Amino acid sequence: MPAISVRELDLDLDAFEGPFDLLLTLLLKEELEPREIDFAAVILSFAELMAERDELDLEVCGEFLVLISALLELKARALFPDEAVEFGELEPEEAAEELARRLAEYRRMKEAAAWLVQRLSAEGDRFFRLGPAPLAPHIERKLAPQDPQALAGAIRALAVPPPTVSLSHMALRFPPVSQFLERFRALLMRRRRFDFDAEVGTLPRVEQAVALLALLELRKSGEIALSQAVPFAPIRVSRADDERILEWTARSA
Amino acid sequence: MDSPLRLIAANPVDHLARTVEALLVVASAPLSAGELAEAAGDDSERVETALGLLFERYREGRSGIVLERVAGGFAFRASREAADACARLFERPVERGLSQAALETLAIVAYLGPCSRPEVARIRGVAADSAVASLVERGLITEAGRESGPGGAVRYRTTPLFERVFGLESLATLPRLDDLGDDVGEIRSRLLEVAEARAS
Amino acid sequence: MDSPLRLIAANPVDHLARTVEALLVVASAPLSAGELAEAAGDDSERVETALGLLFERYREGRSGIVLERVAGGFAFRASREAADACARLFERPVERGLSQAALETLAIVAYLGPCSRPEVARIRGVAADSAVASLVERGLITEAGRESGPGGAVRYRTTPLFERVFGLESLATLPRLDDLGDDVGEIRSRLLEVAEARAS
Repeated sequence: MPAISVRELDLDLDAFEGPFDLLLTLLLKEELEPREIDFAAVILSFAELMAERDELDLEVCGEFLVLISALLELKARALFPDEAVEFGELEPEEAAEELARRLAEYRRMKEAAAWLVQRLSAEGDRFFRLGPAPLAPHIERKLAPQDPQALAGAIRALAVPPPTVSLSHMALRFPPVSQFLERFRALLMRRRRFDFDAEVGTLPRVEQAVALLALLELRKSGEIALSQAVPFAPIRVSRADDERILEWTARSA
Repeated sequence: MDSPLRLIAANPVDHLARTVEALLVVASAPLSAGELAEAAGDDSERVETALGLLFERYREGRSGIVLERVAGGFAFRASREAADACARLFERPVERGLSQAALETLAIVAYLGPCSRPEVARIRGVAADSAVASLVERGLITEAGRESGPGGAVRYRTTPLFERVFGLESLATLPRLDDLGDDVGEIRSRLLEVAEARAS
Repeated sequence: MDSPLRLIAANPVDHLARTVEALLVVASAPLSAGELAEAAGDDSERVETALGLLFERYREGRSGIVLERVAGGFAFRASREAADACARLFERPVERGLSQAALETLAIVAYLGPCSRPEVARIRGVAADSAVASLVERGLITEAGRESGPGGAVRYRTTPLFERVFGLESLATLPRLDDLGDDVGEIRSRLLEVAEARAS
């Protein structure tokens, strides 16, 4: 079976037609708007190509994942232009540099993994004992006396909040999802339901996006119920148990 | 197949003896003549002959490696003349203290009371399997029932040996953590909160 | 004190060589010259001389037991010619079924270690949780503290078992990364070349 390259993947999208390599280059040179590209369709094309081949080519999958995640990052950046300016936008050359650097790093690690595989098969005829020798002396190893303060120290260290990770390389700063999880939970302790848009409407768009993720998270865990009259209408959030009671009342009525 | 050639080229039992040596140096339990014969792809009688050769080569006074017949078969051991050296090797304190993973796990179990592996893992942010296993093996923690509900995970508590090693009269004499919360419940929720922040 | 007598009775390094043999046959991990010297109660230089003798005695083709320099120390293993016999009797649980994800993660930890799961994920572009867990379970990597002190993510490094399985004298004997794969400049200029070729 001939080897395939992700870069040669033929794409037929609304906004673009041609090989993946060209798409990549045009995006990096800013000759194409990332927001115009339907990345779901790109992933689908790739999945179809993979499905046509009986064998799963992990090399190609790995390269594709790295490329597509880099492109998604470009798209995410473009979706939030206001915030991007605030933290300093990457020039196209810098974006290309960053992408190339990441690809090179990942490729070197893949080469290193390939070297390990080679080594493993070369050393496949080297057997050695795992574990103690059958007739080795059995001596119970005693632990030296320990300081109980070390235990207190370990717990204190675990109670230290993590340092805030610098996301400046992404030119975007995302608040943690947990912040909104807690905010919404607290809100529902005080009120039976609230209007999502009214609650987060004044926040920057990045934070709104994270708030929506928190909402989906709460819905997934069954803590809340969501309702919306029509698409793009305000999202109403209520406690899950209330919703069940309402539903039950409605059905029995 | 190159074995017929080898059989001609060298003393065949010599070659078999080398295979038996190799099997015995890799084994972590004594091997029977039958097991050796099956692995070597040879018959038991010839294996016995090879073992005879090896008994001569690996005997007290001649070699530091001594072949021994024990219950269940044959195994290598250290010569008696090297007994002192071996004792020094095994008595040396390999690990003076506890690893970071072991210390954190032990502290969680000691302060929060009986805890399951998933709970420890949630607080530490990494799987706790090997840390828990090593603490159980050292006798510092032990099983203490299961979490309530069917299929609940096994919980662990500290042992009297733990108290001795840390010079504690009881768990009540652990250094206080007033700065982190008023009671165990508060400390537990604070740790979980931080763990969640670390994971996000 | 009986050592002066022994010194007269036999070649002293012969005696030391037997002690080293004994230590190596019972040890469960490679021993450094220093560790051997300490256990044997002798000096490292003489231990090195004794090891020289043993390398001659326990080598491929001559013996089924082979002495090798691995994972920062010295250890016995089975000769390669006995590999088929060993394979019939022993499993290779450490390396069997290592996934591509696990191998890439292992490479990252070996070259850049100690490093954390988020760091591995950043390089690979996908979460590394299950790959890390499987490598820890196999004993190929182990925890090595946390990122920048308390509160950070747990970091991992490779174990001596990793070096042993891959037959490395030390991590320093891994091939240089510069010799593996293209560098940034090359990839970048290729990207731009393609762009220009297509644009014209």
